[in-house]
Amino acid sequence: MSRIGVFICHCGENINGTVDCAKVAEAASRVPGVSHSVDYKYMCSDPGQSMIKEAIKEKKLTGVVVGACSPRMHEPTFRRACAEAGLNPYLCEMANLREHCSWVHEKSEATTRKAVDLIKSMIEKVKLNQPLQPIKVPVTRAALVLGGGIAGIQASLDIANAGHQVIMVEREPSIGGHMSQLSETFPTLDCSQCILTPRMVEVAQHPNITLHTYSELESLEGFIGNFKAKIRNKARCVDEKLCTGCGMCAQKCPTKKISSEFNAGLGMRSAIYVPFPQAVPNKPVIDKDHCTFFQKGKCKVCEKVCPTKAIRYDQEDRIIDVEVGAVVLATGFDVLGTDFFPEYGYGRYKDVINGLQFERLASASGPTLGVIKRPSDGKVPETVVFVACAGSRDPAKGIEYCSKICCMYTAKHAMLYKHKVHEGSAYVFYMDIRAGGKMYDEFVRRAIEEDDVKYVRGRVSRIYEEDGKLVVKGADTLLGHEPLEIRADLVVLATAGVASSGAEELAQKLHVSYDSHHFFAEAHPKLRPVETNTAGIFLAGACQSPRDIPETVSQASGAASKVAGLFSQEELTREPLVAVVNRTAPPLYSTCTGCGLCMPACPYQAIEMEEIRTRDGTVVKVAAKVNPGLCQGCGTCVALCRVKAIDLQGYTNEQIYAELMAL
Amino acid sequence: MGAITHSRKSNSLPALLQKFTGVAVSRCYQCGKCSAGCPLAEEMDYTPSRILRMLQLGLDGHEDSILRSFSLWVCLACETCYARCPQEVDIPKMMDFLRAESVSRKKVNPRGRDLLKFHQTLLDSVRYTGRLYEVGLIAGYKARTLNIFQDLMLAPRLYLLGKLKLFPHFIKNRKSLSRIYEKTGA
Amino acid sequence: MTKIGYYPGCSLLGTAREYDESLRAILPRMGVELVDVPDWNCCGASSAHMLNHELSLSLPARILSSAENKGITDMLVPCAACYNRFVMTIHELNEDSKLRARVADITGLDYRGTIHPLNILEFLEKRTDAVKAATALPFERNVACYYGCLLVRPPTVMKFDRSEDPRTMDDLMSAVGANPVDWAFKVECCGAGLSITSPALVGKLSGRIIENAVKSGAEAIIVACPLCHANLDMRRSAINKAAGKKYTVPVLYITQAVGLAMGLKEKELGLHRHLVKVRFPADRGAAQAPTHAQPAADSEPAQTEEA
Amino acid sequence: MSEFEPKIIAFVCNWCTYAGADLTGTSRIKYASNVRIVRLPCTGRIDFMLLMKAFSRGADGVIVSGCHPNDCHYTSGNFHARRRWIVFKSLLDFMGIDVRRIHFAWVSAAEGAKWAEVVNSVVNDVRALGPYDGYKNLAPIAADWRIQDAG
Ligand SMILES: Cc1cc2nc3c(=O)[nH]c(=O)nc-3n(C[C@H](O)[C@H](O)[C@H](O)COP(=O)(O)OP(=O)(O)OC[C@H]3O[C@@H](n4cnc5c(N)ncnc54)[C@H](O)[C@@H]3O)c2cc1C
Ligand SMILES: Cc1cc2nc3c(=O)[nH]c(=O)nc-3n(C[C@H](O)[C@H](O)[C@H](O)COP(=O)(O)OP(=O)(O)OC[C@H]3O[C@@H](n4cnc5c(N)ncnc54)[C@H](O)[C@@H]3O)c2cc1C
Ligand code: SF4
Ligand code: SF4
Ligand code: SF4
Ligand code: SF4
Ligand code: SF4
Ligand code: SF4
Ligand code: SF4
Ligand code: SF4
Repeated sequence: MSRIGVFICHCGENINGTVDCAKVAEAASRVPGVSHSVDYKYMCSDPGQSMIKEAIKEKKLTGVVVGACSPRMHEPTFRRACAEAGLNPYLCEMANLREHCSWVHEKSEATTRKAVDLIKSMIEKVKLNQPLQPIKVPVTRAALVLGGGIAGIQASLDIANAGHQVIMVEREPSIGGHMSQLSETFPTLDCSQCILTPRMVEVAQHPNITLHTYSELESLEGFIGNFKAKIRNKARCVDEKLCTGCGMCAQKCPTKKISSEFNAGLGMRSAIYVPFPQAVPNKPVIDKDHCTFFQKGKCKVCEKVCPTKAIRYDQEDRIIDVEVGAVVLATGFDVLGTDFFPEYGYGRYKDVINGLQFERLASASGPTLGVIKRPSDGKVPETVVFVACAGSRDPAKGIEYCSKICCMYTAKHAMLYKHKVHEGSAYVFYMDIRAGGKMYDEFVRRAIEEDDVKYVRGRVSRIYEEDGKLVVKGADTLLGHEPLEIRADLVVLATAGVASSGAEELAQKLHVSYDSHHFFAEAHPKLRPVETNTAGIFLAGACQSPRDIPETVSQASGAASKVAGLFSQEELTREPLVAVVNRTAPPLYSTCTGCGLCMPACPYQAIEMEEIRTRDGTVVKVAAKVNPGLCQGCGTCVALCRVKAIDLQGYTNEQIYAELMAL
Repeated sequence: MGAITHSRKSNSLPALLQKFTGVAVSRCYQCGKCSAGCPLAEEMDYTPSRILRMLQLGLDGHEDSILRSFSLWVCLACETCYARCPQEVDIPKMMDFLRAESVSRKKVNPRGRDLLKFHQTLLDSVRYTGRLYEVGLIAGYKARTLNIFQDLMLAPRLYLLGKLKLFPHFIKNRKSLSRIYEKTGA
Repeated sequence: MTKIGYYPGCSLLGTAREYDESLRAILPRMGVELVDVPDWNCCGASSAHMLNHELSLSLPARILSSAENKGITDMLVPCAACYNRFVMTIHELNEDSKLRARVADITGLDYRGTIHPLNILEFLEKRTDAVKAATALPFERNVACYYGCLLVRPPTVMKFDRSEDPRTMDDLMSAVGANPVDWAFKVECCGAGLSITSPALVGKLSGRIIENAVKSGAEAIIVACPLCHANLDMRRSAINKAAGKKYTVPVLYITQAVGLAMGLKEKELGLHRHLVKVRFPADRGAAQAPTHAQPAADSEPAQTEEA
Repeated sequence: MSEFEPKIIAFVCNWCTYAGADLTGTSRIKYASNVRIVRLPCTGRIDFMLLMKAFSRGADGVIVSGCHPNDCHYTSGNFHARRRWIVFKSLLDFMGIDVRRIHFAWVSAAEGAKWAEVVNSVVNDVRALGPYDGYKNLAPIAADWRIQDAG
């Protein structure tokens, strides 16, 4: 027979003002199985807690119900008190008499009756509560960082500097991400490469960081603290250990007319190449799709010229297994190409470029050595039109969200252009100027006031070529909505920032949620911005939504500190509110029929099928089994199981039925 | 301009527009792209985005100005605006509605009357013959607008080229057309 | 012979006679026979659409229903304006069952939704091979293919080609040996509906189209719509007046251009009915493609001077 | 005789609606006291038997409320709940329970006021429907909690 203790809290007048607490306590005392029932002014106060502890000891209570505020507020408090008195904390439940009763109803009989109902139902529930032990899982103190942009770099360095191992995976031949392509950066106009390359080198040299470039994640299994990852090292066709990065191969490779990804299509590279001179690692890869030897079976010039004999045409992809305790997703973003825009020519006009291409034109290390020249004929443009929100905030054809970074980089572009071509005219077509950030609006004002950039409020309807000029038809809504035509030499579209290609597949591989635009979803938009809903997987940078460098770096450090916090523990403890499949004595072993329905329904892949064997090893039955490390306790499987073989600890069928029966 | 009135009353122009066509003026975020691409914007007294703005704001006199505007009549339903509007505001549909409203409230712009007559003449021709009778159309239109000389030079040449027929085509089942006209109240 | 439904529309019996003539002239080469929609009426053109929504749906619905009753499934509609009205009507009727019932009540006919209107470009595109095979005198000219608004807009409903830079007609013209120029006004509005009421305005709008075509090196403008043709051809004097220039570039229906490539005679194709004489600069054609040098010279002098 | 006061059982998820109802409390927004909240981890935990039990215990109406679509704490539990609802509906019909006695809602942790509205409107609706007296018929069915719910 249970011996339940009931403790009704007045919360000063907060509860007692509307609910007759004494009456509730009295009613509770008459419920079978209740051996102690009191009311008190402030249950959470020290004397209140002592009351509970003493009652547990004196009356040898087998369960405790506290009728007070929301369990979301004080459940931990009272469970701790129970534990201190030697009662398993999971034998304590709270009835919400304040938020769900006294604060929301008038003082009346009915309100007190409701309070009694709430208490009674918790008494019935707690009678069926089982003592539970928190789940302990070990932690592998190594982190997997996916993506080697500034987000991945920052997160890796922070984690590595905290003394933990980092395995960094970057799918391109070099780390650096988009930041390595930028010319100068707002709002300070410092040179992007100058601040980035030292960090890249630091990553390469850090004793705690293992770098896998030209690699991708093959699969990820396991759970927080205990992930197993497979990484595919794509064949570079170059022996990295032998290669000294001398560059002879790229210089001599006869296949040179390949559009350079790093230069956003504005420059050329060879078939064996290093994406850019400051690349980390500074080791080339052979682009098999373009290499003459791989395509036609002849050439091998690189092999001949390589002084260290590092070329390996027969190299194959390698799969590497690693074990990690946490994952940081930092796979960044992409921008739309100009061919996305029908009314701006479907990418047909060479002198309509996107923002990244402009960065390359303005970069001292770019294809024009930083001189702004238009792609079609290499002339310095006299009039440049910048089009903001290209593809962004365009539910019809593009994406409905604001890409956040383009207002700022457009102001920067216009400014850089004016700094380089003093006599030129720069126009910016915009809808709103979004420049929230330290020194951001000042930056935009500088472009307008000091550099004479003309901001036109309106969208561009169409761009076409006529007489060697690009005719830009827009509207100035501040000038009475009349159409406006500007004949430009160069048009720069601030194209929308979108999820990096392959983000959706990656999210599915990792079982993290993502939004309809394939950006990874944070656990809570305000309070858990660097966590995903999957424990142990964290987010950094533009893979969550487009963002600028300062924000990316702060988030990366945030994610790193979460990882470091995780790794500071010997073992992880988790609430034991997980599903279990019942196990009965032979001959049944379990009422589970092995139908397997629960398996695909579990959002966390926590359920597997297990063979139950007799002592001599013969399989007698296949039954479901829940991995308590993975189970998050949602209960979906329980609702689904037709024979009710699977149940959720803390919310078992019988507990809830009992609770209902008392209501 | 007057003060902001609460024009979101159920009989306000935007409310009626939404009710009968589904076009919600609040969707328009005033980017001006429609006006920028409209081939006839220069001929209009209010460009499409401006009409939308006036509908959104609903200041005293705005509705009247819109219904009396020439824009309604010069818009050709070329659909350029709608094809490019990022917010998918169906401006041609809106124009159709406003035009009909302008006719029924007798607020047709003086310069729009010619166009109205043209369309009416054409529909008359279809009503009585079942098809479009071009000579009749031109003659009827010119008569209605007293614009006799406008195309005087062109018609005989078209006739010589075999492009104009002096007698109309009649379809057989003209009753079925009368029915359509009656039932649609045209 | 494949039989296919045919809705000529009013223009093709009148001002656009040559469109009908040239279409009928090239059909045998493609093994197609036309079946007229019985007792068809006018689709209501833009006028119904401008003034009375229900009328603008009921007039086309009557046609669609009568065609369906005749067992027509594919219906060729050469006039882009009529085609647009049909597609829009079908779209609206399919979207809204109440409206569909209302329209059925108005017309007294049941629209079942089994009919599929085809525009001239879709029709020809499906038969590109036949067109190619029948090409005898490659049409070796720089042409500007002009689509106008009605074939492509609104894109969500028309779902035909790329709305801002369609290519079907360009591909067809390439197939008959022409060189389609890359130009910027393929889908710009010519001012169609204002043709009769405001010729000056049409002059301005159509003038820009002609100007860009000529600048891009076009020797001919190819169209697929009687309204486009009317504005670019019949309104040439207004255009020239607005531009202060004398544009002589001829405007051909795609069926006429295809017909010329098939070696058909000027008269069969109704080229003599144009106000702007169909004449090509002699130099290039004469020097490089003697076979095709003479389509204009061969013919009897057109009765009209360019306006 | 005073007006009939229906008894409403609300099954809510811990993360969104339970917290939302807490907020109703902290905001001191008043609502009808006819409702009893049962806390569950997720609406995905709700099966047909829970609803049956509630009705068999004399509930006149049931509210099921959880996170908005895409906001589910467990990524997809609320979708499961929704999907299962379709099956529930036909079963309810079969059992002779008016489907209007069950109300689905989305109330997030920030929607304290909305929770009050939901409760009040359901109480009013069910009050209009009158008491549910078919529970006696349900008792034998509900007694066997291993019944298949066909979900
Ligand atoms: C035109 C332009 C101008 C800009 N100018 C500025 C500026 O002036 N100032 C400023 O603060 N910000 C600027 N930004 C924003 C800045 O580029 C971003 O904030 C920054 O690059 C985000 O870094 P990231 O590491 O999150 O993403 P990224 O830079 O995109 O890096 C992601 C990395 O992950 C890799 N990756 C992707 N998928 C995988 C995968 N599946 N597996 C392994 N690796 C993968 C990619 O190859 C890449 O190296 C600009 C952006 C643009 C487009
Ligand atoms: C009107 C308004 C509406 C807002 N709405 C939203 C919203 O809807 N969504 C949103 O995301 N954000 C919103 N914000 C922004 C949000 O309030 C801030 O982002 C957030 O409060 C910042 O938190 P903080 O801890 O950095 O600073 P604060 O909230 O300012 O906290 C700083 C704390 O430090 C204490 N303190 C100050 N000096 C000292 C000292 N010398 N020693 C010790 N303690 C000190 C202060 O007393 C205070 O408690 C809003 C802000 C305002 C003003
Ligand atoms: S336990 Fe909760 S209800 Fe009681 S006094 Fe503390 S805060 Fe108030
Ligand atoms: S030539 Fe050989 S050593 Fe030099 S960069 Fe190429 S592969 Fe490396
Ligand atoms: S083998 Fe390939 S990579 Fe090497 S030099 Fe030849 S083309 Fe270049
Ligand atoms: S940041 Fe500026 S340019 Fe970019 S989408 Fe937002 S408003 Fe448009
Ligand atoms: S636990 Fe239930 S649902 Fe899962 S396999 Fe067993 S019987 Fe099937
Ligand atoms: S309770 Fe949820 S997370 Fe746990 S096993 Fe069941 S479905 Fe999976
Ligand atoms: S294009 Fe659309 S959103 Fe922009 S002003 Fe016009 S109607 Fe409004
Ligand atoms: S439909 Fe009317 S308003 Fe829209 S672009 Fe064409 S003419 Fe202008």
